[in-house]
Amino acid sequence: MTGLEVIGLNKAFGGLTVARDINITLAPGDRKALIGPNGAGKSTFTNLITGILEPTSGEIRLDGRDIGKLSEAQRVKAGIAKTFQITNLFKSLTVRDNLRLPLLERRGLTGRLIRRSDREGGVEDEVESLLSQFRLSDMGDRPVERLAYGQQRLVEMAMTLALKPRILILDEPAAGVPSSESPLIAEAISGLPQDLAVLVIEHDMALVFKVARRIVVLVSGAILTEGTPEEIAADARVRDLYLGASHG
Amino acid sequence: MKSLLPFALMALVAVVAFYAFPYNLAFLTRVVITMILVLSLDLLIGVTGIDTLGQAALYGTGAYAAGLFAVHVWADPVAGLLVGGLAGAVVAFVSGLLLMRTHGLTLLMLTIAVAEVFQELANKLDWLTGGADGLGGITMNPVFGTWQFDFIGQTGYIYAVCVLFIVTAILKVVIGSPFGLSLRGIKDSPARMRAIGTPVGRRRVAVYTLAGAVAGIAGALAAQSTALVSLSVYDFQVSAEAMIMLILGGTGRLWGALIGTAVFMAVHEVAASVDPFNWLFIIGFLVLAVVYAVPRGLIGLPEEIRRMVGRLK
Amino acid sequence: MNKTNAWKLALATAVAVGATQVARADTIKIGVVAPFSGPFAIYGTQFKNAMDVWEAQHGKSVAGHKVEFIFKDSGGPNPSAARTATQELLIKDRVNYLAGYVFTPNALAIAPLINQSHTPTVIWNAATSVINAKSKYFLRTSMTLPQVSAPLADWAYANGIKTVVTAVTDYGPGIDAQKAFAKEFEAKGGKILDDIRMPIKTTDFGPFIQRAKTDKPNAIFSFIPAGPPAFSFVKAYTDNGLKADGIKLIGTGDIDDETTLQGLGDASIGIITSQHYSQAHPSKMNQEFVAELKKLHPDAVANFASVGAYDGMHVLYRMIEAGGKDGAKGMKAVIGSSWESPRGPLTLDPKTRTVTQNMYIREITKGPDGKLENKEIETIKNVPDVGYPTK
Amino acid sequence: MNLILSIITDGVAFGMILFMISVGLSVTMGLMRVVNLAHGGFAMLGGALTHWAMMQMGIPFLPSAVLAILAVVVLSVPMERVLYRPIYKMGELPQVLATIGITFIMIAAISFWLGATLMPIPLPAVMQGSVDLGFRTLPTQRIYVVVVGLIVIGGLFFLTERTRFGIRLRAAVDHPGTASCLGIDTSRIFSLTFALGAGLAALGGIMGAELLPIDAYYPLRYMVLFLTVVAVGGLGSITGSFLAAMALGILDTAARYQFPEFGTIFFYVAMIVILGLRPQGLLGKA
Repeated sequence: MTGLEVIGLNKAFGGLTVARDINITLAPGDRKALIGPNGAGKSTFTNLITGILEPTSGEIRLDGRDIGKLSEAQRVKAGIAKTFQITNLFKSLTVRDNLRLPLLERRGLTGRLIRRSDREGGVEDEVESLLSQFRLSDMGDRPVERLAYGQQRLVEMAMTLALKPRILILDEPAAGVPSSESPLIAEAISGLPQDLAVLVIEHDMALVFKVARRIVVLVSGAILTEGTPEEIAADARVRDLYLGASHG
Repeated sequence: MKSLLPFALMALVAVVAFYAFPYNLAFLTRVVITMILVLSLDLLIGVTGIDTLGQAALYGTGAYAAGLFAVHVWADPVAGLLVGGLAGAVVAFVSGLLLMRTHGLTLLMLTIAVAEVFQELANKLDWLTGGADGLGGITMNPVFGTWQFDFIGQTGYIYAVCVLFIVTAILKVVIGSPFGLSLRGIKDSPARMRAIGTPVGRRRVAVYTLAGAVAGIAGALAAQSTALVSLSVYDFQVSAEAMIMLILGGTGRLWGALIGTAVFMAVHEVAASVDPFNWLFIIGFLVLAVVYAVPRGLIGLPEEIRRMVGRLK
Repeated sequence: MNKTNAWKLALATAVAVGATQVARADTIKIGVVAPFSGPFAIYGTQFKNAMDVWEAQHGKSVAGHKVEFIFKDSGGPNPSAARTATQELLIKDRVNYLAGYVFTPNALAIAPLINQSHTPTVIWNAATSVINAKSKYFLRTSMTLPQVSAPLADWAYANGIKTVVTAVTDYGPGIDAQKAFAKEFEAKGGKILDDIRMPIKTTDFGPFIQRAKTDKPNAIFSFIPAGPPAFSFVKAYTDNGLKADGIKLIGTGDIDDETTLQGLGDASIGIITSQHYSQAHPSKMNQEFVAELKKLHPDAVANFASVGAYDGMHVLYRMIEAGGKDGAKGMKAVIGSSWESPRGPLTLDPKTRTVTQNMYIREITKGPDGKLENKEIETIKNVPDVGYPTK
Repeated sequence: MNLILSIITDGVAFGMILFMISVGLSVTMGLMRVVNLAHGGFAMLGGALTHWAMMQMGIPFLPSAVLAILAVVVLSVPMERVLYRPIYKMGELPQVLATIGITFIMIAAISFWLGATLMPIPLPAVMQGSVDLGFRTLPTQRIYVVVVGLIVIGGLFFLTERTRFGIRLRAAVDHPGTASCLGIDTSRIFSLTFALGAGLAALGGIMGAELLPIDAYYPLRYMVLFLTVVAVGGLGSITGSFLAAMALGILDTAARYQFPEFGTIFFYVAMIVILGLRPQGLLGKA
């Protein structure tokens, strides 16, 4: 199939199993959310997909090709990208430079020593279109560290999108964002390209129910259930385990 | 145009220094050579965020390579520079494969260790390097077959200044390039660079190799202008002083490296001639004053002053 | 740049300065390059103190010429700093003579300079034979290592030491000293049981001493440059109780020079070293020298560096007396000349331009004042620089 | 067999000295996240003051040493307040610059005051001479070094494991942010730890003067050696420092016995291998 297929993924640290027989698919156009209580293994799962961790067993396929042995950087080139839980930007660089870096990297230009980094025509066009897509055009030349937090999250998403991924993992895109700025994030997610496969990992249930078409619930490293937002909202086990517990 | 202004200023200072201190050209040449070494360190510490205390390994190898090349192969200065630069790059590349996997204190200590190993090797291989007596017998040909190295050091100074200009210009271009942008990205967040698909480890080795070439060129210049290479080129002191000068001037923008070197060496020279025994007091207080007053280095001084004036208003 | 111009300037500034002037009451400038700061600053201090003694005894002018010294700090073994300092002294300060130089690479680095400027340069310490072969303008009032270590081998063999373990610092001068000693000792019929090379940066010498001990030699011969390592080495010898096992320690005077001698403690009594100078040298001249030193600098001691500088001052003053600013004339007057020094009689050997001098075998004993001293127990007369390269 | 015993005895004695001087550095670097290049300066001050008290004032060894250590501790408190506190938040590079500046001033002050000569510390009669261990003799002083070293590590264990101060100290090292949230007075802990580290350095400087003789340039001469112990041991780990000091002491000693001609190279290659395999040091936190 096209898209991402995770088959029977396991990860153990010594005797501690943190991912147990996980099966997930993510096809173009999907809007899935991964939820679960603290310590359910969401970060581990992301790290396994992006190649920061190596699985104990199981397969990760992209368009039918096994990518389990690829490095982090190689997986990005293959089309898997993720945003960070806590903003992880190039703080001292300007917003434009933050966007240029992934764009240059995607085109394989960051090994170039001679030309100026802000003179690559194709790159500059894309920088400007991303800036306007995320309504950041006014602050393009400001160092990222001087931006409001919500705006930093937008830069974060713009950067990840600049990699032209086919699989996008949004790791808690609204974490730390004041609720007043939260609609900005939902709006940005809705505006993502239609053919993109998106997996949102999020605590903010309002956001999850707004953007996700299917929800996967992870508990103790294993998948408890998967379904539409309505099904999940109706599932008693999920209520008890997650929604009830964390909101109670 | 704006980016050329500092170069014009640099040229002006170089010319003024030439005429203002006609009898101190040997010292000025040493300052210029040290500037090149400190630039190589700025590329690592200031631009890429790789903290190292082992520039002496690269500088010293450049010096010995250029010295040996001049004695045994060809005494042409420019060819010697290239050989020195190449030697520095090779050492940096090979050692970088291990070093660039580490960070922080571990990296500092490993880089020190590499320089120490080289120093001991140079001592052991005394049939080649002259050991503790130093590698002598270096007599350089005229630069481009035209300009003879003269007694008062005019040729040496102009030659070194030209090399400094070329190195600074090249590094400016590199820092402004996509490669340079990726280095600055690595300084801010290596994790994020990995997440956008940059092979950070390889990039670090690449920049270390480049810095090795620059440090090697500085070493080669030192060998040519002193006409003798001794074990002291590998001294911990070489690396440590380069780092002090860089932080003193301010990191990341190359100009800080130049200013820091000039100020440190000038203060040292003046203080040591006023009181050869106790000049270390002066250097110590200078260093402390800079840390507490302008933590970002002398290059941050104008901004700091502006801010203080602003507060007064 | 025009090279002939540069040469003219060089000549004008450095070479021919006042060579034809014979005006009296002029000022003769002498540049002194030595470590005045850093880990080797003790050399600069010793030099300066000895110069003070000389000036107190002989004044600050000679034959109507005022003598002015300009000090330059070379730090440690740093040829590029030494060369820069020397170049400035020659070009900017236009010195007529140079002096000082503690480390071999520093001296070697300036040879090309003085060959061009024809400046007589008196080496007060650097001790590798080959230096003087690099320029005919080098004169040396210190010594060379073969001068010191070979006579010790003769003495050792004659005094019942038949087997020796050599333990020297693993660098050029250490190896030279070891070779000179071993060659002489084996020629006499002695046996070298083991040759230990100790890294320059060694801190704990105990293991070397233990290793030497297992060979049960009559003595350990050692050369380590004066300073903290030499001190720790002798400490390791005395602390490990080798004296009780009948293993003597012999070596060059660097290992027990006067600046560290008192710190070695009573356990060091009986250690034998050879050198050209002991503060306890029993001559009237030396007593006056030491007395004047103590008068000027109560805490100071006299050691090999002190007499290197003191006799260096003698050579400089004699040159000025004979030639004023004319270095060639000055050198002619001093090369081959003999004089009496606090260390004994000296002759500036015309062949090697290093002083031919007496070597003394000294034993650490307790002096009349209750302090440790290097008591001279035997004299080997008029030892030239035997290591000078024969072409 | 004798050889191995010899290597171990010499190595342990050498390692103890490295441990005493370096442990304070490791803890302060781990706790305050400050690259303190001036640490060796406290060892030098301890040695220099002891030398001065004995030679100039005629005070015997033991009281001299105690006074010197106390003086260093007393001096270190205002130094921490005035000079170190502003640099804690500054990042590594300004810290390097500041502490090297402090080192320069310490060196300049001591060489101005006591000159550039070696400053020997004569040992009291009980510590002189050597002891017969059966398979070899060992300088008596080394026995004292080992005993004092063991007391130090025992004391540190008691302090960190059994006292309230220790619990707070460990909390502050492990979770610097949380500790102050929990109402632990971190600034007091910093002061006390810094003073303790300085005092231990002074003790190590005095006890180690036979191997690492005291002179004004001591802090620069042995800076790399002390930092090596800290890096190999792992930042902030007392046990790590101890293991590293012992391992390096024994390795270095073994090299001196077996192949002295490669001594320095061996030491640094060993360090490269250890840190190459364990970049965080033996017991450092990943």
